[in-house]
Amino acid sequence: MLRRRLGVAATGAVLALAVAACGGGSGSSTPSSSGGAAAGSDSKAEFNAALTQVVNPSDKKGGILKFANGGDWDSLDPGDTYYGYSWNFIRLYGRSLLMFKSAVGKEGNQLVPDLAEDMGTPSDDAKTWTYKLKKGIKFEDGTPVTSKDVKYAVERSFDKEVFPDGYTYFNDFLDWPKGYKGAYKSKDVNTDSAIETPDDYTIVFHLKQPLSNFDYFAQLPATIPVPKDKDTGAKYKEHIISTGPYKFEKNEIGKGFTLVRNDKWDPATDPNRKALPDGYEVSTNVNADDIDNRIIAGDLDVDVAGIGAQPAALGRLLSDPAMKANTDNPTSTRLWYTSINGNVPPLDNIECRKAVEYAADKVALQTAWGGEFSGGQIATSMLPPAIPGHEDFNLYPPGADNKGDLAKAKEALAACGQPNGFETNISYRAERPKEKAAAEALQQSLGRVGIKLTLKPFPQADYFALYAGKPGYAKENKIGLAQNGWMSDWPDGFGFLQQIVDSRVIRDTGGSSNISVRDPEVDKLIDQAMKETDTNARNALWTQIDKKVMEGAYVLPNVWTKTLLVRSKNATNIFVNEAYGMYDYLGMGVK
Amino acid sequence: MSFLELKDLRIHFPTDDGLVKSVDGLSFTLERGKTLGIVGESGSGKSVTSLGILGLHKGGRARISGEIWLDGEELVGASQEHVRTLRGKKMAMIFQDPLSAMHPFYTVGDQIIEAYRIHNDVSKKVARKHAIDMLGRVGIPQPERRVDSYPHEFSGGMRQRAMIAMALSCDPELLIADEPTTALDVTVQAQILDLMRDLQRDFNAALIIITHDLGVVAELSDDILVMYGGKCVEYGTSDDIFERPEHPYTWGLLGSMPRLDREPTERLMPIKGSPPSLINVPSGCAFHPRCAFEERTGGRAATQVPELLETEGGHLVRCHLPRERRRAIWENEIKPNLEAS
Amino acid sequence: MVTYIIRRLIWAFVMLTIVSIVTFAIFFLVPRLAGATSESLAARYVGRTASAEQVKIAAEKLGFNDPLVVQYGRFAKGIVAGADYDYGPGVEHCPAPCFGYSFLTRLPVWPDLMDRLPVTISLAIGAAVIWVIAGVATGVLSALKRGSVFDRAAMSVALAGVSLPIFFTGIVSLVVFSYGTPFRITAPGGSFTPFDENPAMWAYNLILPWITLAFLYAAGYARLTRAGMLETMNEDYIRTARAKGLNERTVVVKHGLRGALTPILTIFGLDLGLLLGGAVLTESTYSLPGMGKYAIDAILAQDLPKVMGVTLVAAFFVVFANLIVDLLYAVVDPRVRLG
Amino acid sequence: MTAPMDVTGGDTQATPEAVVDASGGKAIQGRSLGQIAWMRLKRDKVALAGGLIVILLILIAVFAPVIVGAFGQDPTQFNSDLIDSSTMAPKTGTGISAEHLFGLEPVNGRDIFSRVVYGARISLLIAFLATLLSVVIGTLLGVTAGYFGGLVDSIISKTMDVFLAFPILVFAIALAGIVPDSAFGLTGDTLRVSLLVFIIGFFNWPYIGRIIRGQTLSLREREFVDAARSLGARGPYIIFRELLPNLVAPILVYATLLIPTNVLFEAALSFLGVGVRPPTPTWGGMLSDAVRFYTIPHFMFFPGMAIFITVLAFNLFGDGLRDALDPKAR
Repeated sequence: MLRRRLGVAATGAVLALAVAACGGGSGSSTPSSSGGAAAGSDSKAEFNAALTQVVNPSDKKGGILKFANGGDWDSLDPGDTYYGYSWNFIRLYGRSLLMFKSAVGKEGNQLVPDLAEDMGTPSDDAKTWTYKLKKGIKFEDGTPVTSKDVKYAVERSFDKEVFPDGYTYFNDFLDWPKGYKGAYKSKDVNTDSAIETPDDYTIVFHLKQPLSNFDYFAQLPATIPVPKDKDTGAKYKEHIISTGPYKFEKNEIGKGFTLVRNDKWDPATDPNRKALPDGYEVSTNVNADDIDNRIIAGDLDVDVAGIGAQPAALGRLLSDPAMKANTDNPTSTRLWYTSINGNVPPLDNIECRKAVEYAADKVALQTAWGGEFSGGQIATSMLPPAIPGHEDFNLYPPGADNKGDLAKAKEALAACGQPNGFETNISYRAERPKEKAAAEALQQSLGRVGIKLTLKPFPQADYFALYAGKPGYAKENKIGLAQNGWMSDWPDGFGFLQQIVDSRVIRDTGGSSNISVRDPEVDKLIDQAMKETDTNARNALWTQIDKKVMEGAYVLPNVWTKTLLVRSKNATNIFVNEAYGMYDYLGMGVK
Repeated sequence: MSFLELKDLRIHFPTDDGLVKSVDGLSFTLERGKTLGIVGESGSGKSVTSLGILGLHKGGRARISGEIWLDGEELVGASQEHVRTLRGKKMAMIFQDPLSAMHPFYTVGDQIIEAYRIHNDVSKKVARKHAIDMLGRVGIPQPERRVDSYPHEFSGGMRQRAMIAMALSCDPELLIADEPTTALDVTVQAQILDLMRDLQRDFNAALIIITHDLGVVAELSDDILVMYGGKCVEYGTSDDIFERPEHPYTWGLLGSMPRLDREPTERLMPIKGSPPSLINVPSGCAFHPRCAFEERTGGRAATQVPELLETEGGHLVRCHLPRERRRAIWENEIKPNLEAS
Repeated sequence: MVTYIIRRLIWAFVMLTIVSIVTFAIFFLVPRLAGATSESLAARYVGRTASAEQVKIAAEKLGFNDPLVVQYGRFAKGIVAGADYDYGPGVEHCPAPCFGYSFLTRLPVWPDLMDRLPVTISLAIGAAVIWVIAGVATGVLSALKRGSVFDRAAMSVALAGVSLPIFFTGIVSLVVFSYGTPFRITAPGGSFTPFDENPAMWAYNLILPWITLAFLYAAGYARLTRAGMLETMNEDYIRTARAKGLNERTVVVKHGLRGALTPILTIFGLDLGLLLGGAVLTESTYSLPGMGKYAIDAILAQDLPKVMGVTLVAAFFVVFANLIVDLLYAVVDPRVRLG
Repeated sequence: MTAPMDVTGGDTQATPEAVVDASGGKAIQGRSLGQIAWMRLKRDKVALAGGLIVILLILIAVFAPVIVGAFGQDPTQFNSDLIDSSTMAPKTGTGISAEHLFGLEPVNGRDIFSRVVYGARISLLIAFLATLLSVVIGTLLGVTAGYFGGLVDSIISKTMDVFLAFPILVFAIALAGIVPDSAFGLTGDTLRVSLLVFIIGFFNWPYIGRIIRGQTLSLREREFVDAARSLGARGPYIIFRELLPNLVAPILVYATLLIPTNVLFEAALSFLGVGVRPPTPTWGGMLSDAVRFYTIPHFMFFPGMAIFITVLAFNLFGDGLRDALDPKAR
């Protein structure tokens, strides 16, 4: 009750502050920002400022940050969440072995120890990874966190029946005993072959194969400790036991939740978190347009999903220089692209695929995806610029104006033996207006050289399992082109490319995200890259893979996603963390 | 001055199609304790007249002119509110179909109580007792029980009795009964008519009975007024109308009247044609398109509106035919037919 | 009377059963007829990168491999007797009425529904109060002043009102009164505050949807009331009431309106019943977290237990409203006999 | 205030034609119901205006290609060069010009005028066909229930009750959303239109059914039916030769009034994304696209007004028709 009242009082203080800030000369920098030399500049906020520096730096504590989500979390459970924003946000209430540094831009891509004292120590040819845990870290109820809690957390996340939303990295790579079914169904099975805890502060992971970048696994939320006696399985997301600086006060799934300070969190164990605000108010399933308006008006701080300004707000933000100066336009590690399915004649002929590459109007595609600012940067290859290994190259320059090189396209068509073009279908997910717009844009631009496309919308839920991603169906129904998208789980070539260019992930039963890349050479290069322990050599291999895929014209890259984020009027320490491609939620405070 | 006197009453309704002259220059007088029967086909203006006397056209679209004197008060020019206070109290009305004329959602008792309490500042309890009394007086058995019944729970005759009880609840001095028996079957008709005669005697009210059926007024009325096309065409005592009718329309009405004293095999003599339009009233005598004797007027019927003239002793007739001709036609052509055929 | 109610309740039960069977068939039979398999159905409810084996596990877990009759039986049993659910570390009993567990969130549906209900009830009741008052008053005035400027204006507005789709008026109202900062008089939907928490905020957050929804219905009710009043005011018993010497207000209200309102009562009951089951369009336009939004979201996510739950609750309201209306009708109109 | 009168000569009360006709010397019975209705309808200027707009809308739908050929362009044609690629809005704000009368859609620059015109096709086609379906089912079952009574009646009536208890919109969305892209041997627009017609028509029939059942019940007791029956006529004959002709008026009225409801229904389904698939233009679909671009108001204005005008016109005409055919219903 007392806590609750404090919360309300604090909210009042925020409002008062906000009013004062509005009343005071707007545009002038606040005292705290001029005092904080951290960013090395106290210049006025400008467009994209938060990409390279901390905007409104401050160490002031207190206040409540208000977040809103246009949709809802897949799950708040650390073992069951697979959204980028959720991984960004989860650091507020959960500590994994490692974490992405709460820092500006590229620096945010850096892994730093969190529960662990240091980065992982590989042994046995990178098949075994050992982490030492810090001492003095406690759950919100005061129980100390031990390596057993981390082990249990990973074990429970194994059960995809209970946690269907999560990833399967640990399931696939750790050396689990045969027939292991996870913490619930294989209760008394000895799992030391996969995870060992020689003492309370040491945890050892055993892999089936060498993995040079296992540290990225160690930052996954599944390593956030879960106390076994408090675990309620599928219902745990309603009552999560925090290890971070904040814990859940009220949690109404589908509507929102509030976070308050966790007094068992010891800042001494945690150099990464400033924990400035006193709490967070998060509402879910809020109208996306309303989120924009409220952030602009200043009565909301963050669109937690980081989807950026909706088209309606976009015009306003971009046309008003003062408003634009208060926005940032980061590029994320997501690529929207069109799979060109070589199984569907005449696209089995590389020249016909090239014709598609040349004829596409990239500007129209960009507009379809939301334009230069909220759609993305025109993509010329697969690897996004933020991922190491990215190299700028363009094998199919679509004319000087990026609107397609029709002459080249016709040449390619002639070479393919289809001088007058051909007919095929393009699939997209029916629920996604932007995919629809992109498909329509392609329909238009390819039509210019006689390639006639018919739109085939499919339900999102079954898109890969039954339609576009099912080789038999796609071939039978002549789905030559399929709209597709991919976002990296973490910023490296493996995390981005493996699932979408390795032909061995394509299954006859469907469900694969790779729809079109079938190139034995690419597969060979991937195997090489996974074994390569030298980072630079590895990155060079991923560059080569990217080029190889483009040479085969298996995909038509559309855009690397960009979002137009609006900075909160009330928040301090606003900066974009490249690892998430959105504002870093750990650093933010309240003015 | 008479208790009720109408002078040149006109009630006209403007409509999209023209002016409907429902009542067009009607005059008559009526004394306390006397009964006037107004007879005519539907659309002749008789019901409009009665509603006009009650002031129920006020505030509507009707254009009313002329004078209505009730017990020394002129009503046409009086305020709507004033006339309202007279309704139910000084003058009351009994409607044709008691099922539709009583509100289906309220008990009979409630409706009588309501009528009583508008004009009498009494408690509900007193009013209820009065209602039970009234129901008893109109011959409803077990009135204490029936007072709480809804109209649809009554038989037709009982309903009409209840309606009468409601009308009489405030002891009105003028009672207008509009087709009081039309909706009832014959045996019940007779009972209701008897009841009304008895009550009128008891209450010493002036009574107007409006009907299309001469048979109804035959027994009850002192005077009879025959209306056609919004005008009075013949007025006289009951004897005048039944023994010495002079207007061809009245003859028609008599001819179409089923009488208990006739043989069932006898053929009625209906009036040909249908009632006149009240907008484009036929030129001249309104009845002439249907009149069997029209040609005997020498063409005047079609061009000239006949005046309402006294033939003898208060017997008024509106006809172009000379009085002798009319009497001759009645005696020689109509009466024998009516009696013999 | 009692036997009548019992009979009606039995019939209501039969109807709800039929509704549940049809819902079930739509979601399970139609896709199967269109060629879906247990696995392809289950694929919807597992994560983005589920392996074929995971899908198989899910299909088994969700019971898609059983015959449809068995699946329906399980669902029906849950409602009547409750159901058990394995949430991982243990088994939970969900007491009757149990509409099962969401395929997606793995949480029981019933508490969700009970959580959404206050939103829809607030929306429906608030709007109903506005539309009944506004609609009936307008209708009565229009009828009494038939042909007047007021009547014509009111009826034109009313006709426009019933001709405007709510998802259009809703958006326009949001743009004008909520998104457009200069006129921001109300918070748009999405933020529902329970009445017992803060009545002022409750009303503030609902005022736009109330008015929009009420406008649509008020228009219809004004037309209905006007027609009813015109008919009633021509009834013989109104003439009788006037002949008694009643003043005009009593005539209109006690005698006229009383008669005219009866059919409106019927329609009101049914409208309210339908609305309580979820004002689908209003709620999705204003992103109000009520039953209608819940239904849409559940349908789009193909989360069958949620769909079943929300459909049955909605149907329950309709059936229940029907029953109440019939009972009320007998109270209001003494001529009606139940039997 | 209305005066309580039994002869007003008003437009609806009593029998005005009796007042008018007698002077002309014409017999009242000489006029068919249709003639009388047409006479009344002719005087109802508002209803006539509604009827005129309805005819206009039908013409627009039928001649959409011609109209668009003259004043617009292919409704799926992009005009990317007229769109600002950073805001996705038309470069001139609305894009309204002589070539694009209603302006351009954001993102792809499609011609709104052409899309609204083509939208009329889908909207009216579905509304008409769905109404037809409802009327056919509703009339057949309504007449059957009303005429035969007894067990048949109670089965049909209960069925109608069940239908009315369904949360119709929820079901419609569910059904429209669940049917795959090709089914029952149909694909594309043909499938979607048939599906929507089926869904809308199928869920609406009980409304017509109830009315027809009621009318049949009262007609059944009338003399001419007795007469036919006494002459040995059998059920189907009486239904088709005696009852149905007398039900034409209410069927016509309620069908006319059902059309605007169905226009709204289709628009709602399209708005919720379960209508006819893009890029085929529908008004509801355009509106739902326009929601995201509410700062470009002309985008939602034109499809919104198209729905409004269509529904209003049918309502006006339907009301007039009802007044004309059935003066007591008002």
